[in-house]
This record gives sequence, C-alpha cells and structure tokens, in this order.
Amino acid sequence: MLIFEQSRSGRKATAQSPAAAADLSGLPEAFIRKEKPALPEVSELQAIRHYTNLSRKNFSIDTQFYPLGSCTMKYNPRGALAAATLPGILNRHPLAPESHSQGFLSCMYELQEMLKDVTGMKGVSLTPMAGAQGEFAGVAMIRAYHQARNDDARTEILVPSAAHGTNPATAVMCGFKVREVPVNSDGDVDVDALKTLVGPQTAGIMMTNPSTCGVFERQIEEIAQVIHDVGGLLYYDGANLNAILGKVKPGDMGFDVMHMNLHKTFATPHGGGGPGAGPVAVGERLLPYLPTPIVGKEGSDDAPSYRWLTDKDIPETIGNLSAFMGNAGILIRAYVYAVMLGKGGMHRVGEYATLNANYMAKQLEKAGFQLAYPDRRATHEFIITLSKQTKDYGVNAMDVAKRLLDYNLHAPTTYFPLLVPECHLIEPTETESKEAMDEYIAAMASILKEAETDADMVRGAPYTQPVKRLDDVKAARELDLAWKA
Amino acid sequence: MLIFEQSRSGRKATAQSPAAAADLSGLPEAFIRKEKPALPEVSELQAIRHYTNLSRKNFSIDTQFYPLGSCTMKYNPRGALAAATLPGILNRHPLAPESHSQGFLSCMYELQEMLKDVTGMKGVSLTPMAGAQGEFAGVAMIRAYHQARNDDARTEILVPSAAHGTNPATAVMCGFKVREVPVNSDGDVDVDALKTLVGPQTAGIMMTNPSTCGVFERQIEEIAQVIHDVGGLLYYDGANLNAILGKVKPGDMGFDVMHMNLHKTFATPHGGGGPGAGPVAVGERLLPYLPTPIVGKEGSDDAPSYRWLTDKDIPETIGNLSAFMGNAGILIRAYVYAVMLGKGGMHRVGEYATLNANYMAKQLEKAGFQLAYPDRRATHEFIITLSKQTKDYGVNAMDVAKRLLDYNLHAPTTYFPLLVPECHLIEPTETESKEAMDEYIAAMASILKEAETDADMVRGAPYTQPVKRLDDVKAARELDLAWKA
Amino acid sequence: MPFIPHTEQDVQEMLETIGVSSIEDLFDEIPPQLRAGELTQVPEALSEMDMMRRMRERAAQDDGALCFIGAGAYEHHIPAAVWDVATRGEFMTAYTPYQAEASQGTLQLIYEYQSMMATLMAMDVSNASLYDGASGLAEAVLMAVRANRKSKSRKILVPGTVHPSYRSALEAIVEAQNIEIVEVEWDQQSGTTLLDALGPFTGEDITGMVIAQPNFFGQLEDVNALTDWAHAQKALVIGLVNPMAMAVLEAPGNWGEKGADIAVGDGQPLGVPMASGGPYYGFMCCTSAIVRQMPGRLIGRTVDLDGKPGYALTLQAREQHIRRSKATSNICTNQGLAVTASTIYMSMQGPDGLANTAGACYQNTQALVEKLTSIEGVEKAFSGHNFHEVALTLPAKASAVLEKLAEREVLGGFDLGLSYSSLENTVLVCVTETKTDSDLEVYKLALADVLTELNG
Amino acid sequence: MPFIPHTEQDVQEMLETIGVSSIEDLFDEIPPQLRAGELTQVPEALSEMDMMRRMRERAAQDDGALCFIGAGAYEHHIPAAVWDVATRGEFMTAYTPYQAEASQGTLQLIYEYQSMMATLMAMDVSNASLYDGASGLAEAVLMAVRANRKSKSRKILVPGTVHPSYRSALEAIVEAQNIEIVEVEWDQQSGTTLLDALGPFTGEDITGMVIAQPNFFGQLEDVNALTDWAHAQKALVIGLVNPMAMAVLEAPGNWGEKGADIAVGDGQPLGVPMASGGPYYGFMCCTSAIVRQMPGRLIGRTVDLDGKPGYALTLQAREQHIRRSKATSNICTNQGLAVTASTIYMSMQGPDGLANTAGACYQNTQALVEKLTSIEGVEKAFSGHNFHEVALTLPAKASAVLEKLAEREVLGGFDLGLSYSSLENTVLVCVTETKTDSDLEVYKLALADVLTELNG
Repeated sequence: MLIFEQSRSGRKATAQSPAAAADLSGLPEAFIRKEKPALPEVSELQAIRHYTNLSRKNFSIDTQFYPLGSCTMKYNPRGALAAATLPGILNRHPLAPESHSQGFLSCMYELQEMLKDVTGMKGVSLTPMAGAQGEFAGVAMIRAYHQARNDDARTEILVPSAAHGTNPATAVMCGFKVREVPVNSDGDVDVDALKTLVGPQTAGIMMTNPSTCGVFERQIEEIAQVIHDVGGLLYYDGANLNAILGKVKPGDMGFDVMHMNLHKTFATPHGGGGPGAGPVAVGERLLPYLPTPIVGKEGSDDAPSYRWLTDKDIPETIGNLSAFMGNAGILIRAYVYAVMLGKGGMHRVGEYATLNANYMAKQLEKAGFQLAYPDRRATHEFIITLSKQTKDYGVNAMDVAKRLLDYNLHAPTTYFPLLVPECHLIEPTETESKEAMDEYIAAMASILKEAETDADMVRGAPYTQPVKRLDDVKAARELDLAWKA
Repeated sequence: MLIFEQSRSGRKATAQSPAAAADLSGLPEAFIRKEKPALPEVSELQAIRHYTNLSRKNFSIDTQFYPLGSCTMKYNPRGALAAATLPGILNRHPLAPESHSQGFLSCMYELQEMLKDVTGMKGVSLTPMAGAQGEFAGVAMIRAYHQARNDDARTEILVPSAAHGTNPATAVMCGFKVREVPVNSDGDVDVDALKTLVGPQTAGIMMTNPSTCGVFERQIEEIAQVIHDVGGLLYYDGANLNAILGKVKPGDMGFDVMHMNLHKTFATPHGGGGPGAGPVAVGERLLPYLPTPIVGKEGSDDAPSYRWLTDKDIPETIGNLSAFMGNAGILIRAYVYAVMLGKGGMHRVGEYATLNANYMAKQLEKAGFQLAYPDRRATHEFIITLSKQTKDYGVNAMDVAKRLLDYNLHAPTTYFPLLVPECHLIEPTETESKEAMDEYIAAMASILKEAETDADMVRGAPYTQPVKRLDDVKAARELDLAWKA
Repeated sequence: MPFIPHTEQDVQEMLETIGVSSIEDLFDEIPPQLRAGELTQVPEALSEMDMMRRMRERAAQDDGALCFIGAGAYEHHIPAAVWDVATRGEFMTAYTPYQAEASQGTLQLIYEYQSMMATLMAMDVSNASLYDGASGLAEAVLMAVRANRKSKSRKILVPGTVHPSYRSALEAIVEAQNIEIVEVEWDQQSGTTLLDALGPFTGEDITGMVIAQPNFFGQLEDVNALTDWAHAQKALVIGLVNPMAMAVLEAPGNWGEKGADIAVGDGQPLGVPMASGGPYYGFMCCTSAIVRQMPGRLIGRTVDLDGKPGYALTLQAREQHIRRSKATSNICTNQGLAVTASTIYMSMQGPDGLANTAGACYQNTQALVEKLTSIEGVEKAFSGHNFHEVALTLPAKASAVLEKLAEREVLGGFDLGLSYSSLENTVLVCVTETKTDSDLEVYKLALADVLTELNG
Repeated sequence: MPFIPHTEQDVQEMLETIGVSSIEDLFDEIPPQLRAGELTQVPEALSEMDMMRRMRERAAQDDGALCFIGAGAYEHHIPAAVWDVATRGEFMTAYTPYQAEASQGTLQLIYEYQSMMATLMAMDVSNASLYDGASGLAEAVLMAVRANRKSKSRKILVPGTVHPSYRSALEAIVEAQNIEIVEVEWDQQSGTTLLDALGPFTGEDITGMVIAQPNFFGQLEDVNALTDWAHAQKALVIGLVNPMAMAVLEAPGNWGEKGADIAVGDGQPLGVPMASGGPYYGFMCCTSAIVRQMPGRLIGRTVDLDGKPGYALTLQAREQHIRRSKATSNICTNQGLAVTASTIYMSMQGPDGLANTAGACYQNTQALVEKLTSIEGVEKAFSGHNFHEVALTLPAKASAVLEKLAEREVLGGFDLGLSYSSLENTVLVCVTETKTDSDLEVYKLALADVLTELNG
C-alpha cells in the first residue's frame, strides 16, 4: 500500500511543524500557490510504520550476503555513521567561515593526504559526488591539459571493450569520440590492436585495473608506454581499487589521473543507490586543473590552519562541479574508515578481498561452474559463465540470480561485463566470512541440481520475495512514474 | 542460527576494544580467571547482521498494530529517543555533583510537578523502575504509615478478583495477607461484599480504575468511603491511567497513593519487555514516606537551583529502591513526551483512547463477537469473550489470537482478566488510526468465517511466522536455558 | 584486522582450497616492480573509541554559533524519526535496486518520492534524483538541449540572479557540449530579472531559459511573465526552485500560461542536514512530453507474474550501462539515501505542515529585516518581495562585518561581494523556522555592536 | 493533536458507529463531580523542534567534564553499532514476548543473553534480567532464603564492603520479609572482608552470604576463602560482581571449592550508558539446582509443531501473572532493551575483547594511582589489590577537594565520607579504558592545584 493511500485530509504529524499557518498577506497573490500539493497526510506513527515496513522489503549488507560484482558491498562501519552525525559535523553550514571550520577542514585535509598516499598520486580533489562525476572531472582535466598545450587534435578517448558504461558516456560528455580497444580471451587488453588505434588524435585511455574481467592487466606498463609515447594520458577508473588497496598504487602503474569510489573502497554506505563520493587524484601534469574547492594547510604542523583553495589559488581549474564542496558527509565517513583501518588495515584490504574471491572461484569451479578466466588469478572479483547451463537446461544467468534470492542471498552482478555470455560477476569483499561464502557456494550447488531436475521451477524464481518477477516491458510501455489520486 | 554457532576461535570485532591484552602481572594468580568465558567470537558485520535479522522476527508498534490490552502499546515518539540520547544526558554519571546536573535535575523536577498535576496528588517520587516496583513502593508506604501510627493490626490488603497479578504478589512482598474482593457481572466491585471484608485489620485496598474489565468503577467514591472509614488507605494501580488521562484524577477519586506506568501512559518504549518506569504519587498522608531520591527546587523561579532530597530531608522515607535514582533515561523520555503533548494534548489522550476502544467494541459486536460487558461503556480497552466460538467450532481465544498473527496483526491480551472465559482484552490506544482498527475488525470477521468453515486451519495457526506454535511443555520439562558448546 | 573476520585457520583452509601457500602468492600476476611499499601518510589504526574522541573534539571546534547563512543550504528542523528510519540497515546498506524483487522497499519508496516531488512541483513526472542542485541544473540544461529539437542555437539564457556557484558548475559541466550559456542582466533596484533585460533576445532562437524562484538574492521573480516570454521564443523553461518554498509559492508547473517544462533544484531543505555541503540531492521534474530525455533513474509501477503491483527501474535504455556512449548522461546513481530521508520528511510534513514551516521561514525573515533595518545604515538592498533570504546593505564592508559577527558566534550571512562586485557592502541573510525571537535579538545586538566597533 | 491521527471526519464516523454524539458522551458513566478541570502544571505543547532545542540547552549544562566517578556506574566505550541495532523499532517498540511466534527475535536474543551471562559468570543458568544491580541483590537474597530450605534463621551476612546504596536498597526491599541482614565488619587496613571478621558467625545457622568482587572500594576480596567458609556453614553464596571485571577476574561459579550459588550484579558496564543511573539491568545467574527459585523471566529453547527450534518464555508458573500472591516475586518485566544492547555488546567484544577492555581499565587505574600518589599527602587508602577503582586518601576533606575539582571540570570521584564516617578524607576514583594519559595528567594537575589552594 502506498503512503498516499493512507492519507486522510486534515491528518497531520502535529509535533513536526509549526501549529499555525503563517501570515502571508505581505506577498502579492500572484506569487502564492493556489492548489495544495497532494502530499500524503498521515500521522507520525503511520509514516514510521510505513517506511519501516518498506525497509523490510530490501536485501542489504546488514541483512544478507550481497556479492554484487564491481560494487564492493563491504561492511559499512556504524562508527562512521556516528562520527558523521555528530552535531558539530552534521549541522555545519557549507559556507561557515574558516574560523568555524577548522575541525572539519582538518579531516578533509588529512583525507586528501591519505588518498594521495594510497593512489601514488600528487594531488587530490574530494569534490566529485560520485564515481561518474569523478570520471567526468578526470577526463575534463585531460581535455584541459591538451587545450592548455593547444594540442587541439586530440579528439579521441580509448576505452577497452570490457569497460564500465560510464567510461564511454563520460568521454562523450567531455566532448571526445570513443574508440573501443579489444580485449583478449585471457582478459588482458589486446596491445597490438591498441598500438594500431593510437596516434596524435589520442587524448587518452580510460582503464580499470584489475579490469571488469576480474583479472589484473599484466601489460599495464607497456600500455602506459604506448599511450604516453603518442602524447596521451591514462585515466584510472577506481571502481576496482579495492582489489589492490595497499598492494599496488595506480600512480606507479603509470596512470595520470583517477577517481576513487569511496562508497566501494572506503566502505561508505551505498544508501540504496547513492550518495557516494568520487574524489579525483592526479599526477604532476594535471595538478593545475583539479576541480575546486580543495583544502589547503598553512602554518606549522604544531599549529596548522586550514583554508579553502579556490579558483583564485588554482586559476586553471576545471571549476566547481557542485554548489559547495561535494558530498562532505560521505567524505567524513571515508576519513573515519581510513583512520580506523590505519596503515596496517589498509594493506590488508586488497589481500583479503583477493583471498575471498579466489576461494569462492575455486569452490564454484569445483561445484561445476565454469570460470570465465580459469587460467587467471581472480582479483577481488571473478566471473562465472552459465552458458553451459543455459544450453543444457534452459536456465540462464538471470534465472540462477533470481533463484539465489530464495536462498536469502543477494544475486551477483549479471550480464556484465558484456563480453562474457550469461555471466555472474561475483565480489565477496574482505569483510565476509568463510561461512558466508560457503553458504553461497552450497546454494549455487543446490541450484545447479535444481536446474538439472526442475528447470521450470528455477526459471520461475523467486518465490519468497514480496513480489515475483516483474513485467519490465509493461513498466516501460505504460509508464507509471507517479501516483495520481 | 545462534550467534554462538557463528563463532570461530580468534575472530574479533577488532575496532571495538584495545588491540593488546593488558599486563595483569601485578595481580596474584588466585584472582585471575583461568578459563575464558565462551562468549561468541564474531566480526562486527556478523554481529550486526545477526541481530538485525533477529529484530526482523519481531512484531512491534513500529511495524504492526499491536492492541495488547492493558499494555498501552501507543506510538513511542522518536523525538524522545533523540532527546534522551543527547551526549550531555546519556553520559551523565548518576553521582555527578549538582553543579554538573542542573539541566537534568530541572527536567526531573518539572516531570514531578506535571505528574502531581495529572494525578491530583501531593508528592511524587520518580525512582521506582517499573510498575511492579511502584506498587511495591506504594504498599510499603501504606505499611510505613500504619507502623508510624503503631497501628499494627492492619495485616490485610484487599484486592478485587479482576486485579493484575502484580497486586497480590506485591502485597505479599510487603508482608500483607491478601483478600480478594468479588466483582459483579457488570464489572464493578461488589460493594456489599467489600463491606463485609473490611475492618481494623484492613491496611488498604489495591484497585485499578478503570478496572481490568475495561469499565469505569462507578462506585469508587463509596468504596473510598468504606475503606477510609475503617482506617485503610486506597492504592491506585496506574496501569490503566491512559483511559482517564486529562479527564479524571485518581487523587480526586479518593486514592491515597498510586503508581504510573510511564511506558504505557507516557509512551516510553516497551523495549521487548522493559525497561519502563513506575513513579509513585501520594496524597498528603503519605508524603513523609516517599522513596528517595526526589528532586527539590530552591531559589526563585527566575534563578532556580535543584538538588537531591535524600533520607536527610525525608527521614521517614521507605528508602531507596535502586542504586541511584531509577530509570532516569526513561524518565527523560516521559518528560519529553509530556512536554510535546502539553496541556491540550494531555487532555486528549483519554478522550481518543476511549473513542477508539468504543469504536472497535461496537464494530466487533456488529461483526458477531460477544462483548463481556455489553451494557457498559468501554474505556480505553474492552473485552470480548469467545466462549461461543469455543463451544460451536472448537476455536478458542488462543486460536483466534494466533490466527491474527497470520493477518500481520498482533494479538490482543488473551485469558486476562481471569474472570472472563476465553477472552480477548483489546486496547487500541489513541495513536492508532481508524483504518488500522478497520483492518483488525475485518480480520476478525474473516477469522470468524474461517472458524465456521475450517476450524482445523484456525487451530493450526500461525502459518506465516518464523516458527509454528511452540512446545511449551517441552520447554518447561527439558529446561534448556543456555547454549552449550 | 579491522572488519576482516578471517581467523588464522580460515586463511589456511582457504589457501589450501585455492592451492597456494600464502596470500602473497595470489598477487603473482602483478609485476613485482609495481608492488607498493609501506604507506607513509596513513597513520596507525585508531579504535572506534579513539576515533570518536578525535571526531568529538573536532566537531566541537566548529559547533555552537547561530547560523544565518543560506545561499543554497538551509537549516531546518528534521524530525528525529526521519533519519532513524532512513539509517535502518536495509535502506542504508542496500545498493541500487537491480534485483527488483529483493528491493521493493527502496523501489516503492522512490516511486513515492517521485510522486511527492511531482505534485510539489506541479509537474507530471520526477526522476529518482541527481547529485545536487547545481549539477542538476547542468543536467537540466543538457536535457533542454536534447528535448528542444526544433531549436538549433543551443543557446541557454541564465539570469545573473541564479546562484553563482550553480552558474559556474553549469559552465564546468556543459563546457564541452557546444552550448552557449548567456547571462541575462539583473535589475539593481529590484534584484530580479526584468522583461526589459530580455528585450535583446526577443525573436531569437533560444533553446532554453532558466528561471530561479526565489532567486539567489531571496527575491521573488515575476515567474509568470518570464515563463510566457520564454515560451513565446519557443524556448523550454527550466524552473530552478527551493522545494520548501513551493509549499507556499506557485510551483513551476503552474507558471505562466503553460507552466515550466523542467523543474530542478536542490532537495536539501526537505529533511537533509546541511552537513558541510552534502550529500544533498538534485531533484528534477518535467512534463510527460519530454520524459524520455530526462537523465537519471526512473522507477515505474508495474505488475509481477501474478499481476500483483510492484516497482522496477524503467526506461533504462536511456542510461549509460545500456547505452554507453549514447546515454543521456554518464550518471549511474541517484542519491538514494538522501531521497529516502526526504520522502519520510515530506510524509511527516504533509501539505499543511510544509506550508506552515515555509510560512514560518518567511515570517521570521520579515521579523529579522524589521529588527536589523532599525539599525542606522542597515537597509534592504532591493525592493520587491522575498521569501526566506534577504539582501541587506550595511554601512561597512560585508566581509569585515561578518568576521566580527563570527567572533560573537553569529554567522551573519553570505558576503555578496564575493560574487557581485557591486555588492561588497551587502550580506545575504537567511532565517528559517529554527530561529526564535531571542535569536533574532542576539543577531541585532551583535550587529549593532559590530557596526559601532567598525564605524566608531 | 500530537500523535493522534484522527481527522474530524474520522471522529464523526466513529461517533455515529458508536451511537453517541460527542466524545464527551463516552465518559457518561463517570460521576460528573470527578471530572478534572484544566491542568495547571502542564504547560502548552512544544513542537519537537522547540523541545529539542530546550533539551540540547539543558544537556549542554551538564556536559563536558572529565569523569572519574565509578561507585556502581561506569563509563565505557559503547560501539556505535550496539544501540543503532538495539533501537531498531522491532526491538525497541515490541513488548514482552507473550506471542512467541511473533517474538522470536527478542526471545532468541534473550536466550543468547542468558547463555552469555551464564558463561561469563561460570554458572549454569541466567535469567532474562532484573531491574538493576541493587534490587537484583535484594531478589538474590530473597531467592537464597527460598532456596536454602534447610536453614531456618533467614539470616544473611552482608559485608560492609558491599555498595552502601545496594545495602540500603536491600534493606528497603526485604524489610517486610522477616529476614535478618547482618553486616560483617571490614578491615580498615586492606579494605576487604577478612575471615577473622566471620569468626563470630562460624557454626551458626546462616542462610546466605553476599560476597562482592571487586568490592565497593575497588578492592579484591579473597573470594575463594570466603566462599568456602560460607559453604562450610551451609550458607548459600551470593556473588555480587562487576561483569566487566569477570573477563579477567575469577568468576563466581569458580570461587572456592564449589563455586557461588547465585551470581548477581549490574549489567551496566556491558554496553549500557551511564544515563544518570538507569535504565541499567540486574543480571542473575545460579546453579541448576535452584533455578526454580529464581525470580524473573526465563527463556527456554524448545521446538515448534514441525520440530523446528524456537524460543519461548518458560517456567512462568513461578511468575505473578500466574501465581499471583504465591509468585517468587512481584516482578513482571525484565529490562529487555538494556539486555538487547548488552547482548550485542558482548557479541562484539568476545572473550578477548572483553578481557582487553577490562585489562585496560585495570592498567589505567594503576597508572593514575602512580600519578596521583606522587602528590604530597595523596596515598592509597588500602593495601592489597584493586581492579578499576581505588580509594585514595587526601590531605584534605574529600568533599572540599571534589567541589574544587568540579570547578576545574574534573569529576574526581566519590566522597567515601558520605557512606563511611572514617573515610571523610578518602575519595573513590575510577578509571576505565576511556581515559588517555593526558586525561590522567589533567587530573593530576588539577588535584595538585586544588590541594595547593586548600592547604595553602
């Protein structure tokens, strides 16, 4: 039942707004709203009951194993929530004077420094509000770099075929043409093909490493050489940074610019699809173009003072991408996470994420599933392909994913990357226990049996959720996007 | 699965305790624990996931209509939680000096004053930690009163047969004998019988008004007269205060002492069975015996200062009933509730609680259910008896209660009061909407149909809960109260 | 090992299963020269207790002043219930509802959000939200360019009364798209956009026009006239509004003869804390006619195999994960949790509560204006009407006054001189329903005191 | 109408159904002379916003000092997750699990709590909790009297080293039960209970004896010897302990040859905030032999109709709602929510975490003792060993010193002179894991300063 269907005219959560209507007679009639918005009119209890019960219709990290590949669904420490909701942090106005911001600014400055360290980069701007905005900022900086050198012929961005959809979409938003680079059957980029694609038109390449194939791109140094040799720059999509956190720094691989998904690698909550944060980090060459604002430090280490750096300090900046400084509350959570992990914990993230993925890959292979890259080490995630099951039993990757829900397990990412047919991209993350993974492996083995003996049942899954499979075609054809009284 | 079954030796929620074991070598071996307690060893995520999922196996006010009679399951404002968890309140040590306690003490003083006003009493002590401890304090004061007058013959406490079980249990804890007073078929006390039971042995009477029969005791003034005439005192069990809040004051009915259940009338959360708070209020005669501590006010209204009153101020006090001042955090919530209700809201509680109960009673009667007291007004709660259904279909009060769970509605109180056979005691409270009640009424009508057509099905209910009906006999016979490795 | 559950035994068993002897072996495909050394800028781990103590100390440093700054972020009362429910693990730690059957909570909630936002803006449809108001404005401009196919100019008019940071974010985001952003001059007397200023553009091919209500100065624009003018040029109208104000001010869908085509703005006032600037969310509504050009997620109501109503992501074919380089935007999330809070907030306010809250903001602002203008030399900078922000001209440089006010724990507003060189003696002051009479008095006394100090 | 959902139309429809014309009519059975007039001490309603503002101001009044008071309530770090989960609506707003099928969450949690508490105390069983430690002690004494059927004396030995407020609450609660509470003298040198002091009682009919560990002075009692002595008198032993300390100190179940019969105490140190004194909870464990004499709720594991494990209230026949005047106690609730928090707390500490936390308390206390006793005239009041509280003798009246320390925002401890006339120069100081070296230094400097001021 929708909240609107519980609405009754005149009902109100009385304690939550001024009791009396204000005197608006000072305002001319022309400005005044004539018809009330049809917002629900419910009691406080009704609102709480409704939304509490809605929440119970979700799977989440806090309630289920959620190995959604490429999304890094790791534990979101509650301590980070507690810190981010301290009144002095939660209620700070974004334009509060620096005299009333030193506590906040010191956290942001330290976060910048830590992110520089783990990425091996020279400068960081925290402002992008999501990974995709970080990508935008990064490619916009590449554009600004070439423009500043009057290198106007660089109109192309290269993107491996396995890339996240945001990569080509971002390149287009930044005014570039996109050229796809093929990927070999072992998951690595086809370097020979790459060489034929580069030239004076090459502005840069956008890559993820480990790639979305769940393997580490072994020729990364050669690729960097190829791109740099023709005058292009390398963009690192930080979506998979969790795989190598503490083990390899993108700056050391030759990347010039990157973004991080703090809601992945730094464990800030995914929130049902945002908000996240997508800071950008750059090497020397792109420092002048970082988006604003950035936090600067002045004074001695004993008595530091912090201030905003703006376009007055960074005149060649690509500019500001939001009204203020971005998703500060998410950045605070990421800062807290980094502080609680510390140096040692940071080194272990990539190690245990990798251990978990390789363990699951091996066990699923033993259980009869086919790995997409059986000869490669898994990184923090890996891919199985259900082509055989699709062919043999008519049970495809989506059917198995839906059936997992009946086992109280969230499905992995399905049908991505596009180049692997009928695939599951599985990412357990380092915070999951062996038992949780064993339960998943057992469920997959059980579903495989079900597929053999009762394929129809599997195809009809799920059966235990608030709804059965939904009619997506109807949703798109008969668009119903808003409730009407 | 139990949390213990997820435990693995050496696993730890590392961020939550000092990393290193302390040096205890200064302590002699004899004091040191030899064998570790078998507490679970789990990760932070495992703990959160486990307990989050456990919570999802509960019905609660926040998720379901919960018309448990005599328990006043009304909305627990989240604002009260927010206030009670402000750091200055949550972290205050109970023995903090008064110089560091004025904020807290001012709230407690104002709560005392408000409770005096709504009860029509002369003094309040907030210290009892639950209704039953409030009862204990009240009867102990009655005892102290008679003792102080050397009136040693008063060994009996009268209790109507409809009373809560705590009433006789409390009287016994205070050293009294209990005599039951019969209740008429209209739910009122049999005053003629009462007259035959009183005498110089009568220490007092414990009553609820409205009674547990869900009706207002109309002869209360005559009863007060009878008891007072023989030198006894009247105890008011505040369990049903919600019915008359703002409409009738127990002090005006002739009661000398009472407790309140703040977790009922003042909307503090029930917490899965406590903590609550059970302040006591007294008339003039019992003022010297109030349990300590109490908050006193000094200085002018413009510049008040507050301090603890202890046995130095109240030398005849029955003493302290807890280590400190009782359930302060609950008292803060009750204070906040009273402040948000205000004078006007306080008057409306009893009105709308009564409106809701009478509406439900009438509708259930129309739906074919038999009211226990059809000729009486319902108060904030009312009773139906399912004797007919038990006889006709073999579907008893418990079966119907269990079946309600399948309709996603919490069952009412069953088999209480004891004097009405196969009864449901139903208390909707003022915070429930007409639609919530209509849903319940419809469910009851539907269950009635089911009883007629498929009694076995109803007797097997519930079917939709985490477990089916449990084997209580086995639970008691083969006691398993603690997990063993 | 914070947040890592592995025991030594777990690790051994897992390594055996994999068939390697150490975790290190799992990194054998990585060229050894790429392996990172020790981190130097990440200190040793703090326990949660030590971390909280540090954060409490830092938070306290910034806390305690009375805040009269608005300028795009607004201090409103947020019912305790809102975030209590929004931070339930099932909302907070879920991801994008790709598995619709296991995400009906989030999906239905967003459908309700879309419904609320559409009715609040008096528009047909809403998306599931964008990052924030400023980037949302940029997306609205890109959308207008896509949607207004008849216009070839890719020219967007943006009044100078639009939030300066929104304008610069807009420039930064659409920079590479070959779009011409044309600033429309504002009237110094009224602090609004006059039809006169649009004269030069009449009859031109204009793709779209942004109209802010209230505008950055808190002033009310003549939205009806501006909308009708823009429509007369066949431009699409993008209404940029404060959603709280829309409880009492006419909503974009009802502006002029035909109503705005797109409504956009920052949802922060609806239950989202100021939190140093984010996370907020950008809302975006539009007419049905152009919904397929809308960026961002959309949730639609549909039915399941049994015909039971359910909710799902829809029109995903517009999005980057399907369309890749041909997507309407590179955006691949919404601001789910902020929207969750806003939806609960709106449900607890209802139409009357929201109107009362907005009305209290208006009333309190007028009360402060009255108090402050009683001080010699303090005047309203503009004629006309305002909502809950007001530009006040001071007898001193705004920057100096604000600094001195801050020393007195009053954050007195935004220095308009930072964005408008003609306004260096002008502050933009905001008063919401959170301020009491005595707060206003505190401001007045502090300001009088500061002005005396500065001007002798 | 705060929290009342009724619209005017709802009310009319409901009144019509009932067949009356006004709500007032529903009160027609109440004698008119009893009807209350207007309330005079309840002010007009505040909105949540105004209420929160008031409460923030009042909370701030009491906030900010460094707290070294223990004396029965202890400041420990509570993981953020604990109350985040415990205050989920399903835990916080449920009631007593009377409908077991719809309360398996609370029931299983309490079963786990009972299991944790039993292992922590090294006892067979635990109940679901009582109100607090002090009233729990009274219930333990009543239980001992019921359980020790062979003893006719109803005499309970209670050392003077037991918390004074616990002793007075015990007196108040068992007052009418014809039980003789006999105070055992304590040794002024060691601050503990010596076997010597028990000499006079040897051979007498003693029903039970209370043994505190650590005792009120923070000193460690020779629990093994005391337990064995009591058992030799056929008395039941009630161990009164700080549960946090039991992570490192020997638990009651292992005291002496046979172990204590009952363990009781306050559960507050295990994840429950100090909150001005409550709600806390009293835990109670005992041997299997006497479980049927245990007061309070018990949750048992059983099976459902399908044989699936489930949890239910059990042995309810002991309780007041069944037994009425013959119940073991009048108690009819536990402290469910506090126990919920404690269970989550213990699960996140585990045996090692809890031991490390307890150990840090011990270590920090020793460090403070070292610091403070370096001040002229400050000395440990007692020989022997202590856990995380320590009695320090000062060269001035404790009350005066504490007052001056409080002016310096240091809450320096509990004035033992309030409860022990011989100790008016002695403070009881507590240090937990929450204190840093610099906190200890702050205390030391403040104390030195105060003593200089007081003693010239």
